[in-house]
Amino acid sequence: MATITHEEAHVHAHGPELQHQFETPEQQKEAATLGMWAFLVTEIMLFGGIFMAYIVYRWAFPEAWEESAALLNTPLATVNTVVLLVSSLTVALAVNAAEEGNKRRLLTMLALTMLLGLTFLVIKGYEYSEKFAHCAGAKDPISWITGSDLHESHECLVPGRGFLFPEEHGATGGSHGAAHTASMQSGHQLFFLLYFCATGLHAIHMIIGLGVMSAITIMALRDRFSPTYFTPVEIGGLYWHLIDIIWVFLFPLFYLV
Amino acid sequence: MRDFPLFPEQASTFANQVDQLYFFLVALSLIFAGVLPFVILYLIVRYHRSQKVDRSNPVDSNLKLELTWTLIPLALVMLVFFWGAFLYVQMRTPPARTLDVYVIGKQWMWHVQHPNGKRENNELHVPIGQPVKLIMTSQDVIHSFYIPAFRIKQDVLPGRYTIMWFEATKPGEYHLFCAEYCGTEHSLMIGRVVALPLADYERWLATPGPVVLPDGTIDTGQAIVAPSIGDPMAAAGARLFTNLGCLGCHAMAGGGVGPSLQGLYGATEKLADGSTVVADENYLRESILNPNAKIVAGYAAVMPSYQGQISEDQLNQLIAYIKSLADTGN
Amino acid sequence: MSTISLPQSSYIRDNSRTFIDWLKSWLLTVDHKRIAILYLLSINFFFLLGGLAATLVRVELITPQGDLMSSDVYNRAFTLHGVIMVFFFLIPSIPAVLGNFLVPLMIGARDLAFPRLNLLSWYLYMIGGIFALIAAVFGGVDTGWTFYTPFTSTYSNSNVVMSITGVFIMGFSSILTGLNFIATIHKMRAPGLTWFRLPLFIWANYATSIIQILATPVLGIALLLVIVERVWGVGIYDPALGGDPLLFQHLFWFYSHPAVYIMILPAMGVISELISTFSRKRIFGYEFIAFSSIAIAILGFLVWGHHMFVSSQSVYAGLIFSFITMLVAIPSAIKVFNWTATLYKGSISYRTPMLYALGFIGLFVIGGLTGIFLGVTAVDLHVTDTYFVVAHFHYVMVGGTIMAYLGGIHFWWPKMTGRMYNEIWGSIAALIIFVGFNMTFFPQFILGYLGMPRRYHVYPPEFQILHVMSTAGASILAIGFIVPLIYLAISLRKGAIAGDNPWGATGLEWKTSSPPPTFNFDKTPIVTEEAYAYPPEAAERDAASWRPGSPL
Amino acid sequence: MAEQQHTNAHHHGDRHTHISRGTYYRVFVALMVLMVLTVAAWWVEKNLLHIPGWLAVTIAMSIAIAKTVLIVLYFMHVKISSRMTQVYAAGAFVWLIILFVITMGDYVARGWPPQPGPLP
Repeated sequence: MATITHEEAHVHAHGPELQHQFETPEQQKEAATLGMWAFLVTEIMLFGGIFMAYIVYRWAFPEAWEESAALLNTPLATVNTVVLLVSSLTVALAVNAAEEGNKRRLLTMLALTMLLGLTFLVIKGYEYSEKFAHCAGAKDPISWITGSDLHESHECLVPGRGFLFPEEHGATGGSHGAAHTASMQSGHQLFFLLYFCATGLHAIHMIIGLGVMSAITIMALRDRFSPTYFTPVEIGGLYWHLIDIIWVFLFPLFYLV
Repeated sequence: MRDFPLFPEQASTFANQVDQLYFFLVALSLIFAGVLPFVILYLIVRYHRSQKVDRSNPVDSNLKLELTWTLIPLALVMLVFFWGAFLYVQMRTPPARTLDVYVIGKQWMWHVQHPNGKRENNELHVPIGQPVKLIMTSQDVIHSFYIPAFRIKQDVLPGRYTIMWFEATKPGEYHLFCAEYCGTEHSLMIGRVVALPLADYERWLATPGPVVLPDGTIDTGQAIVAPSIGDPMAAAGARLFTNLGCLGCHAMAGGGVGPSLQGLYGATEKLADGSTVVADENYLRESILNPNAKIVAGYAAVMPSYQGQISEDQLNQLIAYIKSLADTGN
Repeated sequence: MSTISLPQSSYIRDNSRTFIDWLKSWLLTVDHKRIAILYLLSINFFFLLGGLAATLVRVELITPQGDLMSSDVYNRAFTLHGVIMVFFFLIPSIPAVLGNFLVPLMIGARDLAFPRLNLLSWYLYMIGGIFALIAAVFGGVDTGWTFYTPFTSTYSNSNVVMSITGVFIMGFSSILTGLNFIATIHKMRAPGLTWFRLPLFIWANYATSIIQILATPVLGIALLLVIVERVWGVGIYDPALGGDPLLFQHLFWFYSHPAVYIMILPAMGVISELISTFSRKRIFGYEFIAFSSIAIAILGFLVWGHHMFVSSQSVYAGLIFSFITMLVAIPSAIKVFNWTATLYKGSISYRTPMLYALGFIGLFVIGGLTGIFLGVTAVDLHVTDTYFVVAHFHYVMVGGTIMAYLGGIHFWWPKMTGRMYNEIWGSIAALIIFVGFNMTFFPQFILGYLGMPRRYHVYPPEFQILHVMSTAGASILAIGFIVPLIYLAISLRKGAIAGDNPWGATGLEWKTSSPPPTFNFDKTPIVTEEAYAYPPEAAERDAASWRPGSPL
Repeated sequence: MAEQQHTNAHHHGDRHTHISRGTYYRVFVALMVLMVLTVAAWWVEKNLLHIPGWLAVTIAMSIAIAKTVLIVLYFMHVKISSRMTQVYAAGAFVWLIILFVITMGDYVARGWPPQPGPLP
């Protein structure tokens, strides 16, 4: 029986990036790509459940959907869409740079991507804080933080016991008190619940994506990549693009009703 | 000796039909599950390694054989599918003329109200030889109304009506179970179904008796009227209709702020968005609790919601009343 | 390799000097075989725990009154049984233990494609399990393993969030196992090992993995929304707040019906291996068995609504789901017939794994046929949510999955440990389990048709005799599950040295030493023949070599 | 090691094909155009002419799907990936559609909120 294990043999034959269980770098790369795609399938189905709930409730409460979507901040979301699409381009260019072995460009693109990702999260955070500020009775997040300009709340779009859909946007008009029971608002509340769940889950993915990008940047700084080995950049890029695709659907579904 | 049944009683028109299909399935199963083990036993004994038998030319595939044991089971399952499907559609389609009984499920009891206003808890009296339709809803979680002797079961959901129908054939007392797990005392959410000849049923209907209402109050003196005369559930609904001021908008002659309810039940309504809807119990329920979900064409969305203002019980009465308007309208 | 002693180096042995080093070498291992052993230990622990809960339930049901425990305790006991057995035993059992151990060995790879993900998946499983255990210890859950809303989301006063979190985390463990197998089976097969040379166990695990990655996330999101609803009091499933309880059932069964195939498909894979080996014959209709696995995986996604025939789902949907359910029966039938045909002209030996395999066929046939009863809409209206359903899925899950799991454990035990177990005790235990199982669950079919609803703590007295029979059977079954634990543990020390290939089986896993070295093969094997490549005269030769006194 | 080459090599012919930077820029421009289109469509139907809801949803979803196809094919390299990757990428969407179509089929036929079909 041979005494040299495969691992030792492989470390000599190939670079250190080839893990012991693989025969060739191509095999390792293909396995990683396929594995990542299998994971992306999972991610798509994860959001699929939320989209399923969205379809059911939009079909059940079409008016509530239209009235609620009017209260979301579409201009900010449009900016966010642009930000994400640009970040998708920079990621694609980062993979391209890695493929060509251009470390400088790779690092620039990675940095740009992370910057755009952060921008997205900041804008998203502002959007969220607007909603929370209204619940707290403030006009906008800044007056909420400074504590000035507090007044009686007439709008709270955060689902929960305090949820209050503003009357002037409701189809019923303001004369009937009974029209504002929980049930009347259920469609509106479901819209905002799904809005927070879907965009929140998306934001969590974005944060994970930023973590992945930072790890890849560190690896790039340590010269771990070469034109023959850049699998982490590639599969990290796949993950980032998926986040982008999900936003491509969230944007028209929530903001452009 | 305690009785030790191995087969449930057949007490509805469905029971025999379901049992026939069941026995057919059992027979099919016996052909497979009864014969296949013997084939296997034969093979493992005959071809045990200690047996000197002919093992030459073993086969490891045979398309004809594969097709045989694909297509024959396929034909058989298609047969039972269509058999079951026809029966299922029948079991889910109540006939036009039924005796309507309203059922409310709550943790952990069944509350039943008959058309004449007679109420009962954890019991259901029904006449035999008469199709009975149960219009069921739940106050809390999902329950399931199950009468094994009738071979019928239907989940009872909060927030909507589900419908189940049957025709009892044999006088007697049968089990009534809640079949969908509904919390701590799920297994105590049981009762009995009493099937009576029509005359006995009518006599029973006319007997007043105290009953605990779903909201916990005790109703001692029920207004019981002979079933042939009138419809006190509808009468209670009519009172409610007046007291809530519904008549102010829904004038019987039409021309009010809201559409007339005369002859509404069972009719097809044209809605503001161009679609149509059949006015059944669930539509009436929704229109009372969430009036703006479906606006009848030509009317404005001005009706307030009565969600939280009336109980399931009162809702049942209102619906019984609106249904009675259809009867006179015809 | 000699058959006198265990090999000098194997995945079990290591040269750690201190206990801490040894512990680390196991808990931080990335070797698929060691992870499989970790899974084996933890899954069996959960199996015993679930079994304990089942014992409580069965003992309570001896009498029609609720005299042993309160209804609250009873509800918690059957929920614990369901959650543990479904999510922490059945779903991971065969893929995570046997699959983990065997997939790389069978395809001639050194490890799975992502060894670290594999370890992570075990840790996720353990974390999920710990959540479920904490929920059980601090009061338990009373929702049933199906977590139906709005009871779960609004009304239940138990540790729902904790348990659901556990199941959610376990789901990711299952997903990671699935995607690992997919990448491994696609990309890491040994040279010459084409798809149609793969053992059927691999096909079955591949089909299972597809279900795992496609279905599990939907359960995840459905449960996540239950948590959101409970914690924030918003109504996504509660009709009082505009939600729809049936949406939960749709999302839940979109996962949980395919999950049934996550449990049974790998079991079918195991049975294919066992039947072929102990008949000394190439399996009959290889392609049909292989494709029927894939067909089951795909069709299994289209039938979830047959759990909802009485839920007030539309009649049209009910008919369509019923129709497709009938179609799923066909690939399962194909498998059973092909296994039977494999026996013809074989040289059959009654070793313990084969006894389990034969038991599997018998029980699975009953489980599968009663599945047709439940798929036929009109009959389902009567028997759904009764003991008929309970009996049906226990025939499939216990009679199917657990029989195959035990059969597989016995079959590959010599490969995992290098030692043989006691054959006589093995056969006795297999027979005890078979008899005990039928005694436990056959009466439940009769109970179910009589109308005994499931999840009942007290029941009408006329059902008592059948319940007592069932409990009597369950105690025999329990003994049957304890016996293997004992003789398998003893075999670790005292068992005969097995050698590389004690069964004379084909397949790459038997070409390496027992237990295998860390990287499985000293030299990557090159495959030149199909699976189960027994020569045509293999059965004859095997029978000719039989002498009185050789193993049966 | 030479004889241990991986066998699953049916796509080795195109594995070195590669998408040029020019293509990335062109795809990006197309994405931006599509994004402007979808926002414009929304603005038009809000402010200028009223079109039925289903048509608006169809427009918005078609544009989203077009964007997704572009991203998946070019940015995610599925166009030049192995057949298996393509199958998995497509499979995810097929399964989503199964989930949506069957579940919504039930809702539409059942009517929820209540809206009875011919079989009550």
